[in-house]
Amino acid sequence: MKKIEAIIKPFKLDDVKDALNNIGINGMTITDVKGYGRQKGHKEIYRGAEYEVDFIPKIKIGIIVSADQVDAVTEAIIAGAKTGKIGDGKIFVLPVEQVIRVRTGEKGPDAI
Amino acid sequence: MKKIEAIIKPFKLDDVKDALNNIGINGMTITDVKGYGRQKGHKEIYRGAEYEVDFIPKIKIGIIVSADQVDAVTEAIIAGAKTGKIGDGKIFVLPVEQVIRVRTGEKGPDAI
Amino acid sequence: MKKIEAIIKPFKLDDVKDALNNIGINGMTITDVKGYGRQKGHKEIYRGAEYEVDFIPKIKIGIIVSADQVDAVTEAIIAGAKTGKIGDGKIFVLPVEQVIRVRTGEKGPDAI
Amino acid sequence: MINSGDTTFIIISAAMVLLMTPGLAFFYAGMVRHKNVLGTILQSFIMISVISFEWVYIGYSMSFGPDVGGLIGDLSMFGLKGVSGAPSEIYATTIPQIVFMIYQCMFAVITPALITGAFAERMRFGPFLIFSLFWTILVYNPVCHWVWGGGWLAERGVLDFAGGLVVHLTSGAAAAAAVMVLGPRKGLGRDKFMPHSLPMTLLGTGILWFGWFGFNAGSALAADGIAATAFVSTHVAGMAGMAMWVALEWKCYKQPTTLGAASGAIAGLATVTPAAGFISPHSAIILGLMAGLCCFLAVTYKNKIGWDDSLDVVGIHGLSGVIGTLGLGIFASKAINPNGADGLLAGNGEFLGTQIFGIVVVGVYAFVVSFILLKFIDICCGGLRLKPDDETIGLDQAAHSETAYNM
Amino acid sequence: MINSGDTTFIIISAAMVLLMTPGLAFFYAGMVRHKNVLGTILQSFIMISVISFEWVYIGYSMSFGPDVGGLIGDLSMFGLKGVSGAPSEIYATTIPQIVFMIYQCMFAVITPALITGAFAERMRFGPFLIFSLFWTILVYNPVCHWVWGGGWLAERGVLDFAGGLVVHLTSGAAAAAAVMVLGPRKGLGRDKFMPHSLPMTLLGTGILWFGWFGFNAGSALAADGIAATAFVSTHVAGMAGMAMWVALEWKCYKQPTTLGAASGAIAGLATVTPAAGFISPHSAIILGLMAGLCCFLAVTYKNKIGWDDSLDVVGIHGLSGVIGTLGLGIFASKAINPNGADGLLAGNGEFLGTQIFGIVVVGVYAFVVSFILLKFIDICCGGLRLKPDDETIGLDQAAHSETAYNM
Amino acid sequence: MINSGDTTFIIISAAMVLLMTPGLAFFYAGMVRHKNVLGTILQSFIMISVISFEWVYIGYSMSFGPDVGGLIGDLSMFGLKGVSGAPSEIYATTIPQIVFMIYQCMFAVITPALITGAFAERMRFGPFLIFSLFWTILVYNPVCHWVWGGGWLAERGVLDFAGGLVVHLTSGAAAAAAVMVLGPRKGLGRDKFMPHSLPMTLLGTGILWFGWFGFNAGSALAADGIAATAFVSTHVAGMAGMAMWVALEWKCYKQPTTLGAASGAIAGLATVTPAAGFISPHSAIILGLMAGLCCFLAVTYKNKIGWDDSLDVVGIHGLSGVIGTLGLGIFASKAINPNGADGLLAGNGEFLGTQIFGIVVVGVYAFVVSFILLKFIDICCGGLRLKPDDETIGLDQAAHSETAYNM
Ligand SMILES: Nc1ncnc2c1ncn2[C@@H]1O[C@H](COP(=O)(O)OP(=O)(O)O)[C@@H](O)[C@H]1O
Ligand SMILES: Nc1ncnc2c1ncn2[C@@H]1O[C@H](COP(=O)(O)OP(=O)(O)O)[C@@H](O)[C@H]1O
Ligand SMILES: Nc1ncnc2c1ncn2[C@@H]1O[C@H](COP(=O)(O)OP(=O)(O)O)[C@@H](O)[C@H]1O
Repeated sequence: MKKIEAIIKPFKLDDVKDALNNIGINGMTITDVKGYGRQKGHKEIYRGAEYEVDFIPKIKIGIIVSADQVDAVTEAIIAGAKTGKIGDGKIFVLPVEQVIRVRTGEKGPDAI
Repeated sequence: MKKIEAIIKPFKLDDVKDALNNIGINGMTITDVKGYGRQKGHKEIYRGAEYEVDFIPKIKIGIIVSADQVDAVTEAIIAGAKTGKIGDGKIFVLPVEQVIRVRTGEKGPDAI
Repeated sequence: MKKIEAIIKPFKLDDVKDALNNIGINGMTITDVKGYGRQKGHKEIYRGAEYEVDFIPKIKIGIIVSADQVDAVTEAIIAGAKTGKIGDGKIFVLPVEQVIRVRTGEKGPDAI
Repeated sequence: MINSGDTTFIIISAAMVLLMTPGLAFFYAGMVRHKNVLGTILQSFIMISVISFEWVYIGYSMSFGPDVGGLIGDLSMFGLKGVSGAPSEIYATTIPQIVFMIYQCMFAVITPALITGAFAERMRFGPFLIFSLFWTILVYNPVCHWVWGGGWLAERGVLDFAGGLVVHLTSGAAAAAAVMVLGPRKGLGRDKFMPHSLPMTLLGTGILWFGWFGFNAGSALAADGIAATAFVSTHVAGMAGMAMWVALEWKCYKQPTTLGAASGAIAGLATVTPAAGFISPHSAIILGLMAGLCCFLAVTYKNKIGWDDSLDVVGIHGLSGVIGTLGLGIFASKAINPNGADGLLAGNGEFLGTQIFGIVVVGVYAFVVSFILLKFIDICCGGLRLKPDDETIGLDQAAHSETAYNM
Repeated sequence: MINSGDTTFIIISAAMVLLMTPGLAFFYAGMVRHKNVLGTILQSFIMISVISFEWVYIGYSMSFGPDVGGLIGDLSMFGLKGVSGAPSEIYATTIPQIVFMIYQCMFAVITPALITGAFAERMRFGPFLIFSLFWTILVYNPVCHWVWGGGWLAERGVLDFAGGLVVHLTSGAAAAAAVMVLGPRKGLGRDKFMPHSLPMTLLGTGILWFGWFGFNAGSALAADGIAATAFVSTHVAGMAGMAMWVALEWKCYKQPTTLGAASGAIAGLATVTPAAGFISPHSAIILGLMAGLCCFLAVTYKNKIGWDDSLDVVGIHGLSGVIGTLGLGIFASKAINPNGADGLLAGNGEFLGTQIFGIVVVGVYAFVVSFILLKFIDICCGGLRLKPDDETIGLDQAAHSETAYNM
Repeated sequence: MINSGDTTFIIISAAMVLLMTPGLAFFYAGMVRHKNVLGTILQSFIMISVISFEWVYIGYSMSFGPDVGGLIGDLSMFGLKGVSGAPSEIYATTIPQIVFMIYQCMFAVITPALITGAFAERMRFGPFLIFSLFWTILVYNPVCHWVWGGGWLAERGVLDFAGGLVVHLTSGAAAAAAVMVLGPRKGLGRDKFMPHSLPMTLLGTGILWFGWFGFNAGSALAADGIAATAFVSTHVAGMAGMAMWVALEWKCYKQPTTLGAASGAIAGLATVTPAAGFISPHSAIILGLMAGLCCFLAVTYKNKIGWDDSLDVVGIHGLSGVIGTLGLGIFASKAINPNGADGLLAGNGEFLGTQIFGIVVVGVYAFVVSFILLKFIDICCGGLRLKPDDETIGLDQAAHSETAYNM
């Protein structure tokens, strides 16, 4: 099994969720994160003091899938998250050795 | 070493923490996350506009342990987190290649 | 490629970011997390009711780098994050199998 | 002669009405998404500055200055000329005229602020300022003159105790025009426009209720039995509006909500405004119940048709102005206020007709002028709406380089 | 005859007391967990609607209507019959009776709202409404009549300037009954019941302090020297309560806290309430210090015995009502208020006895009726408490389908 | 003789000024980082307790007691001796003296609270209390006596309607001293000191504006034409300050900000304070515009030189006190207030000189005494500043064992 971590723009979450639902992915965990990268931040001004804010709000989606679903899932995420502008984000694939469902104790792909 | 990621119901955190303490696990990192899965969300109503809220607050616990502790830890988490109802969450085990303690520079199991 | 996860003290973020920038790392994702470990929490008092708060605010930095950068990055993080006091945090290295840039579809090291 | 009790009453009432504008800011800002909080707050706060300027220079004179053909006050009191610590001979004769002037100023300030709920989360700041300023000149001042400044509607016998026509209907009609001209927010029907902080909205509700006593009771312009009646009517209408809305939610959605309680209260308070000093408490309760019912239905219906009056200015304020003005036509009683009128129930159906006439005139006038004004500004000032990307980013960052919460 | 100064004073005071209910809502809601914020706020806000209804129809008449056997007012003023812009012949003779009525309404509204702190985070909304309504009818109105409406306690010479017995002790006794009937919150002693937003609690404190001037000074019912005395007593008691609580925290916990400062202030303000217009400022300072000391100890003790009076209604409001009423028995002085009484220190120990009698009667009556009423509703209405799962989810979502903060 | 209208006016004004201290707490606390929210709020709230104590025992007597050599009041009114429900023969002769006393108390409370913005986020609580208490005794009371209590500056003809010298300049000068003695916050120039909650700051702004009417209009001490003038001047100066600041931001930074609007409003309101009842509305508008301009420049300049007056007490309050007092020297007019003076524009340049003299005396005196006092406390009380680690952790946890938001 694999863990897919995708960093996306927050307002694209619904699109990504729909795209994933369409290919039968119905489980995921999301986290509010802040990203730093090529995309430029913005300036904020408080009584004339200017601050460069360079960590940009992003959403991280974590999905555990079986190895054969990785390509479909990454494609779905790209389909949902892409705007074509800098800062669209990244997808990382990590190996997962075991998955367990707390409620039933099921292990492996059954647990997803 | 392994990274154990557990998604649990927020109000079960104290139980899980206690269960882990009982088996000698005294380090962990938690994150507020939102989960999507079998557990149904709820409806919210604002001046007659109904919104389906399907991301449910969860807590993600991240624990790095040596490989031989994995089973004990997952059992402890299950013991603490289980309610038997849908949405109890999942445990994922990922491989970890290196651990370093910032303060001392210690590496590997000593760093945990 | 590798994923480096570092748990650090929140007020050290700017130092770590600068140290990373200095060695040419210009992308990362950060998350507000809470840590539990050797560092003692604090007591809070509300109308005489004392509560032990033992989850301490930390920041988790996630950086994907190619394998050969791991040492430089961990050193930079340590340089930025170290205060020498308990609770400075930890660095974990996890294997990553694939990286994709959403905007372009680039894969592997090019995507970082 | 100046009466210190009355003067205190209107001075404090003016302060309370001033506080309503921040109250409204929070009432509204609690309902927007967190990226638009500051922009929304500022749209109300800045009115305190812009409209007060307008008012002390020309607004007061246009509204309450010597009448020109029933249509408008002349500018003989430009820049408060002749407005001093001495009482006016016409208005509020027991208090310094300058107190009357500033009390009325607070009404002029909050009226365009009310409109902002209609185009929340999507209007550019510059065009918004231009619109609000000219709207006050072209809509608020004339209507204020017609109804309160001895203009032609007052001559015709149209009554409005504290602003059902002058404040709520004008702003509601303008809101309708704004919804039509600006169109819905990006993502309507798909994104979740959930209030970012209902405690903030409830804070606004509490402040508004408090201030409304200054708004309605103060409109008696003296601390007398009429003020007392208006105070009580105000309170019981708010209470009834809240009860009705909560009851309807309970029935329709199985659960009452906090926002529903707040919405019903505001509907009740707004509805009783034109009638407060002219009707009995019982009539005020009925008006409050009607307000809760009608506004609840209006808001529900709005959600069905995808009309993006974001914070329900039409469905709550505009509609309340109409119901209250009609209600006054029905329930008005000279037994309560000898300077008022008898309404339908007191056997005087004609007065109801007069009130309907007032509603139509003010509603149509306000809507048409607002619509033209918005279109005009849209064309001349580079567009009323935020650029789509800015709308996504939100007003706070895109228009003000600020973030509401840095936690 | 109507005095415009007095009328203004009570009208504005009424508005200020109204504002206390939202103030209380925030004071309380800041202390609950974030999943119960809206439910807690609504428990206060909805009282404005429910209790005002009760009051204008029967409450005012039961409380201040013509006396029946010293026990209750008759219903001859049902639906405000005869309550108009003319002054009452008995109460507040210089202001419109309807102003007196609405001013008293605000007291009736906030009293059951005070009780909600005792059963915070665990009571069902429907049974809560039923309880509050009947509690007002069965406890508040009678006690109000006994003490302020010319009833038997007034006859006996029991004094209560602005509500130590009528407001604070009745609600405190009801709170004690509620704690016993409902039992502790799930997880008491294990979970952390930390306030979700102390700034919100401090906001409530500020609003309450402001409103308390209307509550206490306004209870003089005229803008005279007594009102002035009551105003000053109120302020200095709040100041003294805050100082004492902060000092004790500093001594016992090495650090003063913000919540401690707020709690001490409220304790001081509540304690001086029954005495405000009858005692000297120095006595008020002593009362404030006593309030800080006793309430601090009570709250500390509560934490030890696991008695889940969640937001300390008994330990702060109830106890304050007792201390203040006793304190009045000690410090009352006709030199300060000729219409008051002389207390123990002025050589009149009997008056202290009278006050103790008042405390026992009101405390026992309020406790017993509240207890029976709660038990009764618990049985007849499907339980007072939320289901355990709903208690875990929280009031906002489980009972109102809302979320306080969507950030 | 007691006038009920005037008494009501000052009682309610006192309540409004009391509310300003919580208002200030929120205005300031919104601008600090979230780890210092409660500590900042408490620094204002606790003044209500500490300074009120000081005031009722010695402060009132020192300020308004029988004059000793033009320098200070004697202590013959220690503990409010002789201060009762009867009017004073000297001050506010139509209201109970005790009302005058408590009204002035509220001014004494907020003045040291204003200073806290200068050393926000870095001062220890104990030394802060000691400083505030002695500062009030050594700076506030004497200056108050000199200007308002019949002292030598009053004799010289220095005028200050509602506290440009007594409140704003004293606190601004103390703030300057505090910035110099305490030094900048850790991380200045590197860390981001972004406001943690601008909605909280805007809430404070709204409350402050509301309360300012009690502060300035109430300073007429009667509900008359002067109060009316002061009310209007206050409002239009706030409006003008806001407009100017927003306009400058728009020009300099391409975007107006919410904090800018709030800052400009406060600058305008503070600036008009000494002049409110002595000048025409037009002059008030000019003062408001000047306030917006000068304070904007001051704050911008401060950012350039790394002077850590954290929340701009010097640049906004202190400077406003100066501009307003100067402005009074220029714009004062006996046509507006016969008890006032004629200023430069009315041909009386001498009066401007007198005002400048007042500014220099008060400014220098307040700065020097504050500086010495701070140094003294720094040495004797184990340091004014938080330990560096505590500063990193933040006041809330390090000094009060609390957390503002538990979400
Ligand atoms: N090396 C990295 N490690 C972890 N996260 C990264 C890395 N580089 C970028 N990111 C994340 O991806 C987001 C988008 O990256 P950015 O360089 O701004 O644009 P793009 O995705 O178009 O290349 C960043 O905001 C950050 O959250
Ligand atoms: N495929 C997945 N990848 C990542 N997280 C998942 C996945 N499936 C479920 N989760 C997480 O686990 C939580 C519980 O899952 P759910 O399907 O609701 O119930 P259960 O754990 O009882 O099967 C979800 O809220 C989500 O956070
Ligand atoms: N076994 C672990 N797994 C995951 N995170 C851990 C673990 N142990 C510690 N941490 C994280 O590292 C942080 C610092 O650890 P701590 O033991 O307090 O001090 P130190 O880093 O100096 O050893 C903790 O707050 C926690 O977030």
